[in-house]
Amino acid sequence: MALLEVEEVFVRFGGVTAVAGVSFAVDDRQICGLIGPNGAGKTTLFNVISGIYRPTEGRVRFAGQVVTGQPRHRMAPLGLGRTFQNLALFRSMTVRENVLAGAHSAGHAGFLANALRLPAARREDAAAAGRAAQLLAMLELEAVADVPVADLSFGTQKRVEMARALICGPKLLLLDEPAGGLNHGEVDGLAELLRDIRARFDLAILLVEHHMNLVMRVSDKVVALDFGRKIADGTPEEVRSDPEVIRAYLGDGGSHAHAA
Amino acid sequence: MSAAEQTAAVPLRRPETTVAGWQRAALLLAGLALAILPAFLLESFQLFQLTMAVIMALAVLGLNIVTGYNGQISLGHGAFFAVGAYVTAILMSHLDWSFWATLPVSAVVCGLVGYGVGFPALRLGGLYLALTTFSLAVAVPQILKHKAIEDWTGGVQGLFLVKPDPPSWAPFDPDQWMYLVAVLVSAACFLLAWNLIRGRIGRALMAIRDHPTAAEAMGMDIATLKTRAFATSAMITGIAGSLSAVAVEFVAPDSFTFALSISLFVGMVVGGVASILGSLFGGLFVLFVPNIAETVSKAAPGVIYGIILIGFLFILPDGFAGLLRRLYARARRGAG
Amino acid sequence: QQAPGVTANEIRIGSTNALSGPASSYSVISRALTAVFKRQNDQGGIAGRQINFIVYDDGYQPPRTLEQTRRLVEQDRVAFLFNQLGTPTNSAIHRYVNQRKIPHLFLATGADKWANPKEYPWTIGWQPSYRTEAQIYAKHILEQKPDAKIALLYQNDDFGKDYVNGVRDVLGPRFDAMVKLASHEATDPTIDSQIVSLQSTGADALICGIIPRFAAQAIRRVHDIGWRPLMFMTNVSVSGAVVMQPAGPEKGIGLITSDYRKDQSDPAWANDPGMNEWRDFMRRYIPDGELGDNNYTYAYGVASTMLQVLRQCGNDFSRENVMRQATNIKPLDVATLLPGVKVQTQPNNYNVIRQMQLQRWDGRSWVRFGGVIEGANV
Amino acid sequence: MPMLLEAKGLRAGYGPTHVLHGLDFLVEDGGVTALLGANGAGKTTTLRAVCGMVKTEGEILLGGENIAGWATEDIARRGLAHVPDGRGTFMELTVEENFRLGAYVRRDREVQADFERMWAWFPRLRQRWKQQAGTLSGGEQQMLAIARALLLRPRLLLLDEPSFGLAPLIVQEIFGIMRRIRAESGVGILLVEQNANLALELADRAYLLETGRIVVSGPAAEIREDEAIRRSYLGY
Amino acid sequence: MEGLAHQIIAGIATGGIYAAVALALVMIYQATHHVNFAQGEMATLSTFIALSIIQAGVPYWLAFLATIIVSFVIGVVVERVLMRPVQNAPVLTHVGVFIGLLLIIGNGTGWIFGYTTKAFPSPFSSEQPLLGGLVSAHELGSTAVTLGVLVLVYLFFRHTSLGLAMRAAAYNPRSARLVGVRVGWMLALGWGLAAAIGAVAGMMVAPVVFLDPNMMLGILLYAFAGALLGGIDNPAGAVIGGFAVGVLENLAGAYVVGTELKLTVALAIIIGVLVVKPSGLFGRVVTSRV
Ligand SMILES: Nc1ncnc2c1ncn2[C@@H]1O[C@H](COP(=O)(O)OP(=O)(O)OP(=O)(O)O)[C@@H](O)[C@H]1O
Ligand SMILES: Nc1ncnc2c1ncn2[C@@H]1O[C@H](COP(=O)(O)OP(=O)(O)OP(=O)(O)O)[C@@H](O)[C@H]1O
Ligand SMILES: [Mg+2]
Ligand SMILES: [Mg+2]
Repeated sequence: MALLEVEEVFVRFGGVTAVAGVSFAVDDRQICGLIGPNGAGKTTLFNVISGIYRPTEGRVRFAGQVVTGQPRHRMAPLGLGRTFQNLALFRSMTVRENVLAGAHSAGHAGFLANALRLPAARREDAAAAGRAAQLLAMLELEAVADVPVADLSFGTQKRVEMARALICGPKLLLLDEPAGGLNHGEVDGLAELLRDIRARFDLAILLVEHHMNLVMRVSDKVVALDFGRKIADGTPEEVRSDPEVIRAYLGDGGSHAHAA
Repeated sequence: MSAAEQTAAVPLRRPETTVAGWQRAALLLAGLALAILPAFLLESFQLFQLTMAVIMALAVLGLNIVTGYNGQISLGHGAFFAVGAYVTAILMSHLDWSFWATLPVSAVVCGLVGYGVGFPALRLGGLYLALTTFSLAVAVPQILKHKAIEDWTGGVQGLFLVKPDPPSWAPFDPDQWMYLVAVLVSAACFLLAWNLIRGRIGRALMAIRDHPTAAEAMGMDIATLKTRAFATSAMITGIAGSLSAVAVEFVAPDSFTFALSISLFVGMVVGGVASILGSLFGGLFVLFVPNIAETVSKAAPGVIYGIILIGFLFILPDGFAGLLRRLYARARRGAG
Repeated sequence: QQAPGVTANEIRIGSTNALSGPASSYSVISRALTAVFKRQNDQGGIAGRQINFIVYDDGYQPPRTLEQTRRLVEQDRVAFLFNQLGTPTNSAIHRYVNQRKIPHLFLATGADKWANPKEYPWTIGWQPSYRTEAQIYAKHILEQKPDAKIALLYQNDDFGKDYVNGVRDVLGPRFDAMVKLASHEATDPTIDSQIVSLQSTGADALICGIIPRFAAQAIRRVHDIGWRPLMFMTNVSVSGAVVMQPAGPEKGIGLITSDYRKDQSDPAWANDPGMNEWRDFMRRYIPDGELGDNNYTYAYGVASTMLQVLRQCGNDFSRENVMRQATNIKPLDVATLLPGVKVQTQPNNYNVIRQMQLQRWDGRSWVRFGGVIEGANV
Repeated sequence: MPMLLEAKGLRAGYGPTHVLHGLDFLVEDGGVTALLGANGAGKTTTLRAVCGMVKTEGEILLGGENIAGWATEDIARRGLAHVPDGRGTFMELTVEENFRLGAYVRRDREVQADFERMWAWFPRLRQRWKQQAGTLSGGEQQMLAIARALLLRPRLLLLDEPSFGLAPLIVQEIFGIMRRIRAESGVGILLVEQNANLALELADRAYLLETGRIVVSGPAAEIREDEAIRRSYLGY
Repeated sequence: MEGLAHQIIAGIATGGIYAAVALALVMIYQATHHVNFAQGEMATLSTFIALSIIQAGVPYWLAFLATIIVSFVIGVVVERVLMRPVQNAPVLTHVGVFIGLLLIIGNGTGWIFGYTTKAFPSPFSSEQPLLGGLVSAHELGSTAVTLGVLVLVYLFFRHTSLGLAMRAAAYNPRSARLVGVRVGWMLALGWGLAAAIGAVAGMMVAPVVFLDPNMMLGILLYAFAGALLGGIDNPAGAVIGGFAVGVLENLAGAYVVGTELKLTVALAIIIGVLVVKPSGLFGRVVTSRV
């Protein structure tokens, strides 16, 4: 059974149909690329999977359980982590605090336990702090750990989001354009990192990215959308050579544009 | 990029000091000693003023939890202050409870009221919430006066009560004792609030303020956290209300008009939004600055107060806490 | 023999008032009192001593009243307290001053609880209580129309509620059957809705316990909707200049009030020696004061009373003696009070002004009718 | 004839932190200058400095006139358009209103014609004409930001990662558009772009930034060819 | 039944007052994204100025015009002098400054002009009361003026590029600068216009409620509620909201709870409506997505 199953999902905003009957699945430990032209509905689909939008029709199964209609905050404890296309950091907080905030769903201490600093709360805090330190090191954020995120450059902020999404040890990580704002070298590094993350954290990744090079390199499979419909689903090679995908998305010079 | 991003809702926080456990304990003790000292140095009238300032600071702290840290603007915290004061006053004057016994009741009642207010607050943001809470501030005096509960509240005439007596073993006069009570209760609340803010919940409250959608994606249950933040905040402000009832030994609807809510809000802004220590300064400001204004001009002290307030905000737009943060940053740069 | 707040050449007197905030319209009282004391000082003071009148702002907030009063008593060490403003504010210090035995004199509030020498011997009011005034109106109505339906419009605070209590005193068990109530908040913009409601009850008498702005509105609106009840207005809100002229003087014809003060805008007092004394004072000491504001005549009256007490003290300004003199004032005429209305106190009767007289607006001025009524005995 | 843009000893920072430590660079009339460098090198800050969004020291000559210290709006009125990172569209307003604002300072009669040009380039935006900009997809917003900047009819265009979030096809188109406007109307471009290959292909001059200093500068073609530079600074 | 009709008519008359002030709030909101809590006090100050001008013997409409101009200038000056220095400060600091402003203007007005209640002339002086005395010619006239102002405000924001620029500056000052909008002046202009509208409101309100320094204290709350009920970004909504609050409040007082709690109940109803429609009845829903 697949980890994530998207079944016949439709999303309409007034007159606009952003997602029109998309189905696909992501297996455990799989890296799945999600590509498509601008406005194809990728981010919308992400928002459906992570529970931010409720689909007009269709449903999403995660780890065997139908999660459509669940409250939004239930997704993280189930093992879903995500980053955002346009950065959604807690701007007044430092890098470390942002990452620690990501550990929220791993903890249980409530108002009283926190106010009284009960041992359980302290243990939780210490554990989270330890994991945060590891992740900061791994993502090379140690130097800026105590800087408010608003003071960081765009690319650095993207990495903070990644750390924040990882700290809870999700089973599925949704990454919305993680390579945005990275240069060639950094993109290569990112590819390594993604594989590394999968190995270390034992998770699956659903990756939205316009950086074809990256997608093709790391993905086990790729799903392509256009105008909200799925136009291709297969191995990177299959999708890359799919005429529909070339027409709608890559263009003839597609490989040229983002090739390195 | 939205406007909100440019003028962040709150000043960006610089990293907190990291001090070792024993240092913290030493600091805490020193602070407590410093707080207790005035009881033996000041005249009783000044002590009364300081008592009121501490009480205001505690009320501002409550407001800061929900507005400063959690970003839910409340212009009506005077209402919780009033509820706390009345709970204590009613229990003491009608049922002859001791002051100490009324405190937990007052905290619980205020917490419940705050929890209730938290629900519409879930749906309403920004100005809409400001209106809602402000309405609460405006409505509370009317409700207190209402004939249905007049027998309990004393209607427009209010209720009288008495300060808690100093314990027989203690060599304190009632004013000193009242001050110590206020300091101890407040110190306990400040400490708990400090713990709360530094921990998992505090981070969640701030995260929700900064980016609710991302907060939800991190597994934060916004509805629960926000309503509980409101309850906690109301509880703290309500305890301040209880203290004020015994310190003044009188409650009446006119003690809790919306002017009180405005005062608390001013205290929060000048102290520093989302700052625990700032709340303390805010309490001192709203208590003492009106008196300073008055010494400048008897003809229109309100005008002077307004001028001082605006002038203060010109110099320290992020409040007293902002000054502390800058001094701290400079000290650190100097050292490092 | 050193009494607190009194030295060989100074007597310190303390007061609080709303110098800031929404109630600051009353701050002119403090201003006028200060001016009267200044005039007294210019004339040599009292028993060779200058009066030092200290006023602090309480913003009409009871906790601040306590704070400021304590400052006056404990820090400034005033001899006594005089004419502090407001009912809730004075309530907040009622016990404090009585425990400390500090004279708490001639308060600027018309609640009747200040005349309670048994429990609170150190506190004494000045003006006739609103409750007494309401009693007078209720009695008058019963005389004129024994089975009247009475509408009562009041401000929802201690001031307004005293009118409800006064009417209830007179009507007793008949109150609920005879009286229809409507209240408003001080912050309401208009009271049209209340008036429409009261009219629709079919009432034929209307008593108003409301402040000047609403009084002007009420007089105008009642007239405009063609309602012609027997209408009574609290004497707080009957100034010719501030209420009747804005409302439209012809719209108030027939309106009844009972006052103890002379209305300075009434031509009848144009050449009155008492009012001339007041005008002379205003000209010399408060040249920019608004002559239409009857807080000035009020203040002049209460300050005159205070000076009388101080004169009576001789050379003994101890708190006990000040209180003794304040509660032993022989019937006294005061410049700004109506003829026949006296200031007087006895140790067992703290109602300083007990008389009032009904008067009716004739479109230009107030016309007194009936005799002087002894309110406290109603 | 003066350069379109010339920065001399440009320094800038945020509050007490200094980010740029004295940069000198040029943009020729109708020329494209690329600014490259790793995350946090100060590229964005450089663009912000040029259009007066951060406090600066040093000289910034726009057509020979020193605009250092000017207000952003005055610089914009001198014909400098900026597509900032994070896009800088008006999220709460409609696409149409964003267009109108783009042409806000213009008084000529060709605004409508320019609208139509943008529609032709970005048909998506026309489809979303009455939609609130904040509901556009990331790439659509980027198109809107670029259209908005072009509607100013700038002399100098500052672009902060214009390819960000755009699908490969659109990226090609945008770079095509840049070539065209540069050729047709002599617009100069100061370009920050992570895709160094693409940027260097378009640019005629390039600067490499490292922690607020220029470490390499020269004709774009040379840098593109220079294997060593590519390896050590551009990572490919 | 007649009573009900009378209550509604009286409510509409009072609602006109709220609507006028609500418009000024919408104006300042569109221009700055704040609600200026000192708006009422500023309007009162303007009205006192108007009275002084009229008492100096200037004909009403000339004084009206002069007051609008003076108020506009006051608004601009307040923005330049008091708001400018805290332009980049956190949002709540602005609220702090509004409170300071409220204290200064509120207390200053009484201090300068005195506290006594004053009559303020109406330009629509027909002594003939209408609809059984429930509505005066003045109330009809002032409603017409309010509607006139509404049309102007509406046209300004929807159909002028200045109006658009002003909204843009409020939403996103940084981007607005990038397209050449002089954000500083937009804010100042917004304050000026809001003050001018406030002055009109004050001059329309004062003949009904009489002029004193606290005239607007309660009105502002109702106007605030009305503006939010209708939708703070929609001038027409704010006006409708203002009228609705007037009627609602009267009906609540007359038929639901009695007058002692009418304010409380009216506010509770408004909040109830807002909980269902969080951006007001006619407000635009601004979606933000991630
Ligand atoms: N709230 C909304 N109202 C109307 N249209 C919307 C809304 N949200 C999204 N859309 C439209 O739905 C379409 C899909 O948007 P989505 O963000 O999912 O695209 P995407 O595939 O992520 O594109 P990109 O690669 O540019 O990020 C877009 O055309 C967008 O304009
Ligand atoms: N608002 C800010 N406040 C304080 N420091 C900032 C701010 N913005 C950026 N910085 C700092 O300035 C330096 C340069 O940032 P800048 O955004 O210019 O980098 P960049 O080259 O554009 O990087 P990227 O490729 O990630 O966008 C970084 O160290 C960053 O932390
Ligand atoms: Mg997207
Ligand atoms: Mg950048």
